[in-house]
Amino acid sequence: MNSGRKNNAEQYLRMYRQMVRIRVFEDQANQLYLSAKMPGLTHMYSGQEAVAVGICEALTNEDRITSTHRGHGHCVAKGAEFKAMFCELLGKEEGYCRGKGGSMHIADQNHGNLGANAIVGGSTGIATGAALTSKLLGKGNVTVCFFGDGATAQGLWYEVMNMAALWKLPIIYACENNGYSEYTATAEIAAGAITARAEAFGIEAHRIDGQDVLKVNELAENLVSRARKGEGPFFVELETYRFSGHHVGDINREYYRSKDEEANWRLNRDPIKNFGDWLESQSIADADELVAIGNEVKASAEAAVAYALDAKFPDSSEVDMHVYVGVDHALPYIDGSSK
Amino acid sequence: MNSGRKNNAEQYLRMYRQMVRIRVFEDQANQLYLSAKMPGLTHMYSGQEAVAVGICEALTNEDRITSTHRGHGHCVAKGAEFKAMFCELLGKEEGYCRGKGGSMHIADQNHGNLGANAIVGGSTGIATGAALTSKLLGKGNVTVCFFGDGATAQGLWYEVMNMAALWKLPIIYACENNGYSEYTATAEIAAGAITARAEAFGIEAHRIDGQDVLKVNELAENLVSRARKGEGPFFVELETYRFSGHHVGDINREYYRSKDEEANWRLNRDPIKNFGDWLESQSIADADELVAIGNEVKASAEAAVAYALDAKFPDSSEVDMHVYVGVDHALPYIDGSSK
Amino acid sequence: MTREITHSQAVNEAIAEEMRRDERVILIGEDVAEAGTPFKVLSGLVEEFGTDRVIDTPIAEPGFMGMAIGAAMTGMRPIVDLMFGDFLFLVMDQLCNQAAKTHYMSGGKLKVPLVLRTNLGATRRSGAQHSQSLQALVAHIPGLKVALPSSAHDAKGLLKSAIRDDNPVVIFEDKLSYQDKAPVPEGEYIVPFGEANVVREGNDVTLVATSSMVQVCCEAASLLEANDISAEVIDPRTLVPLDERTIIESLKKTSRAVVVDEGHRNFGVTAEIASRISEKAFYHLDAPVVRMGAMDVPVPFSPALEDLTVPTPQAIAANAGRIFRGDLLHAI
Amino acid sequence: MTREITHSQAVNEAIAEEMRRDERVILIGEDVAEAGTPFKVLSGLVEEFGTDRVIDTPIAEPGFMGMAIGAAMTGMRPIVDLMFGDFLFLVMDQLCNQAAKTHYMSGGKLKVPLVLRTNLGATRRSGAQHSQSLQALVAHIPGLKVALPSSAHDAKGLLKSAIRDDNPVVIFEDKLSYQDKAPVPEGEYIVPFGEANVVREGNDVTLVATSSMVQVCCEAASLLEANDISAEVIDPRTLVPLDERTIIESLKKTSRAVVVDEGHRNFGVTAEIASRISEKAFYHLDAPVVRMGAMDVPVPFSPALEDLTVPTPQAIAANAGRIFRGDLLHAI
Ligand SMILES: Cc1ncc(C[n+]2csc(CCOP(=O)(O)OP(=O)(O)O)c2C)c(N)n1
Ligand SMILES: Cc1ncc(C[n+]2csc(CCOP(=O)(O)OP(=O)(O)O)c2C)c(N)n1
Ligand SMILES: [Mg+2]
Ligand SMILES: [Mg+2]
Repeated sequence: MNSGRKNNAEQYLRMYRQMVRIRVFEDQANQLYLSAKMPGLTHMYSGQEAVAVGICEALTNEDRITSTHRGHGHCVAKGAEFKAMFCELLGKEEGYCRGKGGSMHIADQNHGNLGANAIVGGSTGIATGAALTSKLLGKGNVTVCFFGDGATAQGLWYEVMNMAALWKLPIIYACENNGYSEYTATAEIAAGAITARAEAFGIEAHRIDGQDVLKVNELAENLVSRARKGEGPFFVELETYRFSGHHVGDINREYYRSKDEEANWRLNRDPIKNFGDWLESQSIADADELVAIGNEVKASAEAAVAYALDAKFPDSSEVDMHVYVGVDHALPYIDGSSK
Repeated sequence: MNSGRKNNAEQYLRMYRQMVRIRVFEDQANQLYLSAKMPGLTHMYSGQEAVAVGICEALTNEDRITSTHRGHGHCVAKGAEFKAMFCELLGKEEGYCRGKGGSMHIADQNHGNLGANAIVGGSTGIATGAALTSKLLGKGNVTVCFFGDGATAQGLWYEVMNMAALWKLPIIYACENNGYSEYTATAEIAAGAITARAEAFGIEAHRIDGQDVLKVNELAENLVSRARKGEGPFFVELETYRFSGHHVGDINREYYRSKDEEANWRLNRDPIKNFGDWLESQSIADADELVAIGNEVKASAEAAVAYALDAKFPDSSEVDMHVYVGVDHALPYIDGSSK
Repeated sequence: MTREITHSQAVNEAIAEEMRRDERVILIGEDVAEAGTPFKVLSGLVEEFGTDRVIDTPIAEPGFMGMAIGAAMTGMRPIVDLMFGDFLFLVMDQLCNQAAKTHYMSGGKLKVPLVLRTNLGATRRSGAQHSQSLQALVAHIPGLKVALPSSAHDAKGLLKSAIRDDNPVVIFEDKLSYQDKAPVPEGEYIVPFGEANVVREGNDVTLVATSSMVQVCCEAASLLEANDISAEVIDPRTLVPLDERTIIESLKKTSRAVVVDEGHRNFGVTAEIASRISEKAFYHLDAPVVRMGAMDVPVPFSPALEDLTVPTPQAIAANAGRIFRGDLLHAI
Repeated sequence: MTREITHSQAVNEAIAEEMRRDERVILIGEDVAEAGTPFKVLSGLVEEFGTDRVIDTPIAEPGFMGMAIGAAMTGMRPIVDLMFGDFLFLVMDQLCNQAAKTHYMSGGKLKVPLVLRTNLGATRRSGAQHSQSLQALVAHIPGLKVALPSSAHDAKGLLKSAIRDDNPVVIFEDKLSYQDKAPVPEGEYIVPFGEANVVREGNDVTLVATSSMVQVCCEAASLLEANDISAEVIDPRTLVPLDERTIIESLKKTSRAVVVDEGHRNFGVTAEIASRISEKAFYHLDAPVVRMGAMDVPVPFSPALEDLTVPTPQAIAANAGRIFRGDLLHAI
């Protein structure tokens, strides 16, 4: 995830692998759901991989992101490991959040992922605050705030865009427009052009194809380096698509979008397939190599799943730990019988 | 307040009188504060009269407005009486809200004033909801939502603009940009052009001189009639100025704005003086007539103040009335001992 | 005639009946129309009433809450659908600063007849932001009424009362029980506010339980019965107004109480009910009132932890047994 | 050495000292810089610390609250200035869904060291949206700490503790007392959380009072003294954590309590404290615990009504006297 030169086979292959890792992660998560091994529901990122990877590839470990309910892709792209992720999805102690967060709250502090968020639009403030820190400390890091088209309806975003623009904060608002929020098409819930909403605050705004990882990465590299120099904030709308339902349980969805539409995206605008084809056409990798990457990633995901299934749940004594920093157990503390 | 023909001396004089009534009302309110006869503080509308009057003159009794903490002007312009207003400011039973609301919550249901609001930006949702009612009932009335430049920082407004635009609601968002929110200049708290924020949602936006009552009224007549036909929503930014401090107690204010600036507005951009001059220049009224209007209004305000000072406070038994519709007294009701 | 339907169907019926009865009733919220909400509670309504009255909104809770208030002030009777109770935090300003106070601040001239339908309940493995039971917060605000149905019967009857009420009412459904079936009469009925339901009669100890905890307390009562302790289960059904009298009457008989609510215990619903019992039944009490609520921690995702945070029949029975025996010891 | 300064100065000193001590401490809110807030509490700070650390924001409470959380998660220690406690409703989602839960949801990996400074108190003739005392709401949310200073001394000492705390802390100042003077030591000190203050010792009845009600209870105690009733006044100082032990110890001595808080009574702070007393001091109580709070109505503007909504020394003394005598009657 360093921002080395782009014209570089190694980086291309890393980006390809990262996209595959996301896809494979989601396939495994879906399997866990279908086989009733995963507690609760989860929202799959499949189809949107080029966004997370194209952007996170332009970031360093010191740069930060905030993520969403559809957050596995961001988490993987920002550098997370399969094992701790699957453990988190299964509520195990070795999960990134010791099983306390789950899919919708997965965070990975060490790689600068400040966390997924189950309040749609809820992280725009947090991300902008992280950018405020960067500005105050002057270390040149950048924050990327990921959110969906649906989140553009939340007022909080406008409040913080205003401040980000006034104070020239190093933040990039990345709106993944996948055409739907839950079971509703974006056109039904968004008046006007989304880019205009950022431009209204004097924020430079871009709208690009979110399925083309190279284009995404190119723009990201550009904006990140400009944000580091204090030229931010920026806004990017990325046109993309979720291949699956809103969540793993959203199976019958023809009432809100057609099978044809889905098939068309899967067939023609699969970011991984298209990037793979390009890698082959440029002779950067041949078909076998790409298959090998896929197999290898799949094997490591399966191993991680097996590990996570076997891993242990947090001890019951953990239930009231981590409520307060510096307090071992919250319950006696709240009652005033310990400090 | 009907929307008769404009080229009409009668209407001009009514508008002039309404502006004078606002100014005189505020002068009296200030006196009440200075003489320690008024409970609490109040925010004076003086200087902004052309906005409220120019707009409300385009509305009927069935049209609705929502107002702000600086709401006396809107209230008078929408048709309220002095007596019930002063009674409200003094917490008397004969006040518009039986003394329970006070200056920041004055409402006048009979003239379509849904109330002032002490939460900055807090009424944008209410106004948009009133417009939703109009659309659903199809009676062709319009709602005007008044708010200040400072309120444009509140996220709620963006949420409801989006819905107003999607559903073509008959609402006019009227932003009175008086250059300051409390002790801060607008430029310090608003990035970009305010009109662009409405335009981003596909809403037609205007920016005009808010000191020229005829211009304000002309635009208002136009937008109101178009909104009645379903061509709304609209946005108007009105450039204006508050002649006094943020509230009656804000006396020493040179640290945030200069006396020169204030003097310049008072001298050159007083909406009442300028409109009076124009009325004279057009021979619609002579100086004596205008002075007579002023004196008459002043006399009626003084009488209303005297009345209000003498009027009685609500009976103590009222304290837990009007908490719930259909419940005489809230306290026994809450405890389950009455229904 | 009585048939069995689910809580979800009961809610759906209540809304459909009221929408037929009064055309000012409208529904507004996210994915309420074609999708019928993620819980599918509203399926079929848009087909009958059309998109003018069943209104899909963008994801803007403060916005549509505010709009519902304005619509209510001007003649409509909106039912606001808030997908998860946890999103209450987003609408608190509009709900508590505006809706709750408008009637009072206007000296009785304006009114806000609206219903905020939302839900409560943990153990769905939904994490800390989709599992809260926040009824205590709104119950604290004068001007709001608060209803907590615990059965399909009450889900329908209380909702119908709420829709007909001229005040802002917050009604919390138990999202875990949407699919549970229960007897619901065919004909028209309402459940009035402020009338507690004595769900089960008993003599030794009173279990005061709300919403999701009513069923749990009934199970606790069965466990207690097996140990020869006779528990009375009382469901207040509304927190505001609270039918204090029925609770106190029960206490005069049993002299012991356990109060159970799925919200957090600290500064929660049980504090109000327990302190009213302790005050009003002071001279009848033979043991301290026990309070049980969700553990005072954010709701953890891990099933191994989440299940520890919610009161169980066993734990309730144990507490009831303890104060019952404790009292005997004390009396000897 | 002790001198007299106002609550306002005490708050200002606390912030200035902590900002000098730790450069990660920043202030953020509306009109906090040149204007020093409408209450002028922060005057002079921007001159010393500059606009990078004393940050004037647009009128966007949810926005700057959210930003403070993000800043706190990444190394700063923000003090958020919320001009009126009533605006808490606007920031509830960021405060309660985000700040309060982040440490837990991340399994202890992220933390949110921030202070939300706001205020409480009616009788300023400010109307229903500028007069509320909303401490009960935040005290209900695990993950938040809640402090309620009642004197200039504690305003300084608790705020310093709050700023050094690694958790989100909400601190409510009594806006009516900003100009009151009281003795405050010159030197460095803090007031730790979870330690109640026995403001006045007594034997017959315990008055548990928070914030604005502490002084009112002291006046009640004087009235009682004149009637030969000796009242102990206890100020918990923090609601979360709550120093239950000091309160219960007092009850063991006095056997009677009146609990007074300026928030609404129904589902309010007094319910929690009273129910803890009723439970933990059950066998020591000689009379029901009396709860007094703001009347359960939106705060009316009219002085004639507003003054009726807040507990007075007379009313508190009357209640204390009643349970004291009531107890005697009962004992005979
Ligand atoms: C504040 C809030 N409102 C509603 C929801 C329920 N919800 C979860 S995801 C979602 C749709 C979000 O759409 P979008 O932002 O486009 O993201 P996508 O799911 O398409 O990735 C909704 C409404 C929520 N989690 N939070
Ligand atoms: C939500 C909220 N935040 C802050 C305040 C305090 N306040 C009252 S008026 C005001 C300034 C409003 O500025 P603007 O909207 O421009 O209106 P103006 O006073 O200039 O008429 C502020 C910050 C408030 N009442 N409500
Ligand atoms: Mg989407
Ligand atoms: Mg202004």
